[in-house]
Amino acid sequence: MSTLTQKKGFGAVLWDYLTTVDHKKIAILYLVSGGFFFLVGGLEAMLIRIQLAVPDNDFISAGLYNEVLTMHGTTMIFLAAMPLIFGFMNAVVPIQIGARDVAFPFLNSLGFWLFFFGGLFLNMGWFLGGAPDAGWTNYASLALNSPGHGIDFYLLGLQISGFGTLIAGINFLATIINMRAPGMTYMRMPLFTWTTFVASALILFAFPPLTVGLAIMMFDRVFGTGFFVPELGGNTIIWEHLFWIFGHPEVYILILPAFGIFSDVLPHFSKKRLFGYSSMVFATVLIGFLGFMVWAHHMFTTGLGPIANAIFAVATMAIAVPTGIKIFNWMFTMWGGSIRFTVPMIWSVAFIPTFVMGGVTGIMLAAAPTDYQYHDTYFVVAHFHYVIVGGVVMGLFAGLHYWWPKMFGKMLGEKLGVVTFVLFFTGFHLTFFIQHFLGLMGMPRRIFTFLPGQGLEMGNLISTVGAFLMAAGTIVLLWNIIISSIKGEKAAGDAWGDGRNLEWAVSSPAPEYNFKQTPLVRGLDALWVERMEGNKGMTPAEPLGDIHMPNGSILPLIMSFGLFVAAFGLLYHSEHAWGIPVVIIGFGITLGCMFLRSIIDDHGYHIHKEDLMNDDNDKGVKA
Amino acid sequence: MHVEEKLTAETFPASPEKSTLEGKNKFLGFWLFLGGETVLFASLFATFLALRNSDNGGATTQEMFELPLVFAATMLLLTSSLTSVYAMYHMKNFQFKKMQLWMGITVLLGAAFLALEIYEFNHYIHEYKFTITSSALGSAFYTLVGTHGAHVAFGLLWITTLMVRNAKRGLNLYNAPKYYVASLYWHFIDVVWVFIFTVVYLMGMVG
Amino acid sequence: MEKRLTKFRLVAVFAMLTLVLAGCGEPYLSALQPAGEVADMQYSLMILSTLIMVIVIAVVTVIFIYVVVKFRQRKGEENKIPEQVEGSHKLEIIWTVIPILLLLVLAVPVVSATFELADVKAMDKKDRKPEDAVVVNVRANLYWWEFEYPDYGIITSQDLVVPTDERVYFNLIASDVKHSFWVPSAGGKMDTNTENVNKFWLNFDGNRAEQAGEYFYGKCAELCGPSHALMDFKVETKSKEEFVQWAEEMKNAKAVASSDLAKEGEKLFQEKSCIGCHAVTPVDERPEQARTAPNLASFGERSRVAGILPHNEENIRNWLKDPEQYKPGNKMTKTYPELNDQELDALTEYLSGLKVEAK
Amino acid sequence: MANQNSGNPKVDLAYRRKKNKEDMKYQVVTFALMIFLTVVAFVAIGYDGIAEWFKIPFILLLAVVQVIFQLYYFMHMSHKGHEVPALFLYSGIGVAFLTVLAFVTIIWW
Ligand code: HEA
Ligand code: HEA
Ligand code: HEC
Ligand code: CUA
Ligand SMILES: [Cu+2]
Repeated sequence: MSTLTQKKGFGAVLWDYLTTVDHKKIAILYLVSGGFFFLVGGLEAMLIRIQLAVPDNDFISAGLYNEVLTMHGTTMIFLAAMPLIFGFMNAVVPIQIGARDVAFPFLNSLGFWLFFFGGLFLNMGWFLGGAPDAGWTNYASLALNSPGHGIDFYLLGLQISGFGTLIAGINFLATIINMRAPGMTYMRMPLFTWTTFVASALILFAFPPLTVGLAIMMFDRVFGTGFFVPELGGNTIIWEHLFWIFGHPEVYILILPAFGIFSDVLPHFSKKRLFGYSSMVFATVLIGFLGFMVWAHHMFTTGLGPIANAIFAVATMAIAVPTGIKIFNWMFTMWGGSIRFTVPMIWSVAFIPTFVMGGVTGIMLAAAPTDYQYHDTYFVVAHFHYVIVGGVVMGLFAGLHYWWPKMFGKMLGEKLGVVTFVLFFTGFHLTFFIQHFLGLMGMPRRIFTFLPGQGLEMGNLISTVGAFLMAAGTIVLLWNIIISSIKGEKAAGDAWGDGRNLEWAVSSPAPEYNFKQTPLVRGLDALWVERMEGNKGMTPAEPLGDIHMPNGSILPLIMSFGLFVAAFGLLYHSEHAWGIPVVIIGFGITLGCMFLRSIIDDHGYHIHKEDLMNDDNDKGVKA
Repeated sequence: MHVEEKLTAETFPASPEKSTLEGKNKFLGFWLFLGGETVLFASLFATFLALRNSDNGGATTQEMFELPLVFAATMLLLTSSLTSVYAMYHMKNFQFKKMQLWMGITVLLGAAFLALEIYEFNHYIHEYKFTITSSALGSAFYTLVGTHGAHVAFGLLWITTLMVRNAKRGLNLYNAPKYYVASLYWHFIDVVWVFIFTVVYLMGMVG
Repeated sequence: MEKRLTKFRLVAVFAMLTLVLAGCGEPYLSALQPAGEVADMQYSLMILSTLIMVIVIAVVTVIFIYVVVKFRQRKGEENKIPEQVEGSHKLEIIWTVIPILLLLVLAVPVVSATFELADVKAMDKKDRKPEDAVVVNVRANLYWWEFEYPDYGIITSQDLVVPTDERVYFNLIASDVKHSFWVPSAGGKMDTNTENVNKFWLNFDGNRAEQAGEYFYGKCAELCGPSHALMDFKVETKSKEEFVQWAEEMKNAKAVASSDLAKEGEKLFQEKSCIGCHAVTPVDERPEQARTAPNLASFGERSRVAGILPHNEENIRNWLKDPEQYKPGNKMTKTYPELNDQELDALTEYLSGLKVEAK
Repeated sequence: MANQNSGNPKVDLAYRRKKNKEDMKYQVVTFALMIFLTVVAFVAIGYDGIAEWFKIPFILLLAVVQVIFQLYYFMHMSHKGHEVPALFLYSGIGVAFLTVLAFVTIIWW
């Protein structure tokens, strides 16, 4: 046992996690809360599919359906997929670039807690008189027309968690730019780091429009402004633009890190370097760039006119090119390799054809005149679940299995992993393939029921059956996690063997300072390069010395909690006298914490050289 | 070099804001933040532009806006930008007192600007019944200009806190980046204002 | 010769794809069974794009399967270290250029169709005569549709009547929240926004309309509230002559109650404030804002009650008794005094007799 | 640490002070220019003799010039070490431009 990690009681461990600024622990926080919200969102999906299993079903009522539908989309995108991605970024990126920490440990923790309290607030609607019910896109006219407070939960909840996301994005950008180890040039960064970088840049520019949209809609609902009220001269199309200027880059924020995961997993288990590394980097940047000029493809039927529609249609199609480059590079990474079908590899391999199917329907949607037919039908639902579940979720599953040993020090069971894969993968195609046809056959999306005799029965039933398989797969995964944390095999530093990137050069889990000595990077696939030259590990770039560490802090949690409180005040201010005081108290808490943070100097502490030398030999050594 | 080490003019580095890792991170992170703020304000500007004629039958911008007032406000803010440059000049020369002084002047100018803005809003509300709820134009106007005003107010709070907190202990490598970043923020506010007086007020006079 | 052969192959593939897809769905509802110029255009673009996508998927799948089967690690190869290939410029150029070419093939017809479908010059022409182009003003309301024929000064609800084999132009707007107007068999949708009028056109093919049955089905395609799923409408097609005749009849139609029961119903219709919202003649000169409920002039001839329930006395009665049960959140519930059985019978009788067509 | 210069602190200091002073001179000139541009913009709008169509593009141009001054001199983007900030700022400006462009062209109702 190391001198640094003594056995602690439950209370101490809890306190440790509440105050931690260690990126590896924050990763676990993201993973756990994101995983929880994934189950919630999945449960909501199951309700949707049960309701739609047969025509004229009355399993859930019309109003409730809209709430479930909205919360499914919102939860999955904002509270499940993004945080899970952040979880892996936090767990892996600093180690991959040979850093001891992120650029802003305190802000990192603040980002998490903002997300957490935002998500909590969003879900409060369920208990306080109604969840949001205007779809995850929350189009203005319907949202302003929606009675009760559901929409307000959406607006305020996303606003809070959005700030968290923005902070996380800035943190990763600064980390990747400033904290790379000696020799880790941009063109030697692993692809997961690259995609994190680009996705963070997208966050930086995509979230502000959402912030503005949410804020002005909140003004409309809470203070009676007229941005989206035609009677006052307002215009609801503004919301659509603001939402999609955010919304389209958002889908690339989700998929790019998943691409990054595949780009790390595929070479690892093919034992080959990534084919066309520089074109992969280029394609990533290009996708991010193009991602900002195509948003109106969600608005083809809004009536923007043929010129706008034509421009956005062609611009959208262009994204097929860089994405195609990636697809082929992945396949040629495996070409000539020695492919080992571990669970992460199976997910990654299965991703390729699945995602291509989702991507090409995207191109079909991009053809404006035909989108007039597809738009707001199940064809679109099929498209985006193919790219999101077939791309993002599969990426997350791959990443989960791949980095689980790095995060927790134990392997996940391979056999159960395969069972999860088979169930989920079969269920996935069963659920969503048929939906293409349902859409074309005239089934609009977001309908709580459909009438018998319109030819839609069979397809919907099949779709529901598939969803149950996915649920079964997920449950097996949970089982796998439980079982293996009890009696899983202990993972070595290089848990899978043949590791290529720096995260495999440190112990599993990594020590809190990641590297005893900052490693010297001498090429792409830093660890692999050393191994090929017969070295056991990384060459250090500095002598052993004291390591500077940041102090933990409870302030981020309290700061976020303040906004959580203030949001309640805002929500109820027009009907309860306590509204305004609560707003003031809430903001007071937050500002107070900011004030404390700025006046209390925080210089962190040092882990001394002597302690490092006594420390368990195999921790972070090879660096 | 420890961040709180007492320095002299000789040992003080040329770019104090970037001579520690924390400073470098702060510097970079803040610029990134400004990139995001650009888009935030752009969204507000865009919304304003889309709604600039939606006066709902109320007073139009041509009727309300008074150029002398806007001009005065502009001069105040532009000058405060220069005074904060002076503050940074003295920081680089390791002249803490002078830096504090110029920062103080910046704060005063900023406060004067804010006062003018409050007067202006008040004027519109009482004279023209032009409020944030009277028309979409009103909503867009007050939200855009008000967001800028809120930035000014936050900047004042921030700089004041910095000045008070560090008044006794002088300049070191721990707080130099903080001052630097605060002055960047202040310039940025000025940049936004340049577009506000151009796009909102001047263009509002043309119609 | 060579060229003709490839052309033939292309046509064959096209035909096959068409056959496969055409089996799908009901002819009155499915976008895969187009019945008009717009839908045809969109359908052929769909086929073209599907074809391109099938090619892409096929290429990827072939390489994929080959790679995964061929290069898997076999027993005894655990220590083999494959050659670390950096990349290949030639290959990369290939898979950059070929997709670009494929996309160009798609983009050109896409752009031209976009402009073609947005061409509404005919309806905007100054001093347009009613004969030149048929124009319908569509107003979408929470869960019901209103169709106004400005050239004829008449209004219908729920059932849209259009002439076949010519372009019909639409002005689209919503009166409360955003909806979207969609008749899959006839062509893609267009949103009805709350602050502006959208314009587009459709064309209904006479022959194929007949094959499709009595009506085409229309749907609301934008989430608009609890009963979004139930905001259906019907499209009845008529030849041009029949259409003009129908319009004339509508203009002169009067609500007449024949039987005693119906007369009583008529009286109740006034007393129970139904008339405050519903008009019973197709000529309704009230301004839009006052027209808060479906026009019931031709109610007796409709195929559905409230757009969804089969049209029979049972359902009319049930609807009047408790609309909420059929369309949650609709705007009629609780706006009128409760009705007893007798009143329900009378109203049902009266409403069933509201017809305009002299058949 | 960050003393990239000769190693003799006294010399460095004198040199740096001089350089800073020079910098400061530029700053003041910049400021004067900015004030000038502002005045021109206000006068252009207030003066009736200028064609209406010309006014808006003209004052927008003045604003852009002025902002460039702010960024490059007041915010030191002309100094080295600002490559990454410049990259991100320009990306932000790109997105900002697209947003504004879209809102003034395809929201016309
Ligand atoms: C991870 C998420 C993700 C991803 C990656 C994508 C990727 C793409 N999406 Fe998708 N999309 C969504 C998530 C995503 N989308 C969501 C959530 C919605 C619905 C939102 C809502 O309304 O609720 C949506 C909706 C949506 C629409 C609007 C539909 C409508 O509402 O009417 C459109 C239209 O253009 C579109 C297009 C595309 C395109 C062109 C891509 C491209 O990036 C795909 C590129 C990939 C390929 C093309 C495959 C690989 C390429 C090759 C093998 C090369 C050769 C290929 C060709 C020559 C074609 N998407
Ligand atoms: C990351 C994004 C994401 C993910 C992963 C999913 C996953 C799934 N989605 Fe969803 N979906 C969206 C994003 C996503 N979705 C969005 C954005 C919309 C649009 C919303 C809108 O229109 O506004 C949408 C809409 C949507 C619809 C359309 C509804 C409509 O238009 O009316 C449907 C219908 O089938 C659906 C189904 C599913 C299914 C079956 C899954 C499955 O893959 C889910 C699989 C997961 C599970 C099955 C987990 C179940 C776990 C358990 C049951 C465990 C039990 C619990 C405990 C032990 C605590 N989704
Ligand atoms: C507030 C105004 C209002 C009042 C009063 C009202 N209705 Fe309605 N009615 C509506 C609306 C709105 C609908 C459309 C509901 C929907 O489809 O969502 C409707 C639908 C109907 C329909 C079905 C129409 C169709 O086209 O299929 C009938 C029949 C009807 N009402 C009859 C009546 C009768 C009879 C009364 C009086 C006893 C009455 N209504 C009172 C608003 C009203
Ligand atoms: Cu109207 Cu959906
Ligand atoms: Cu998109």
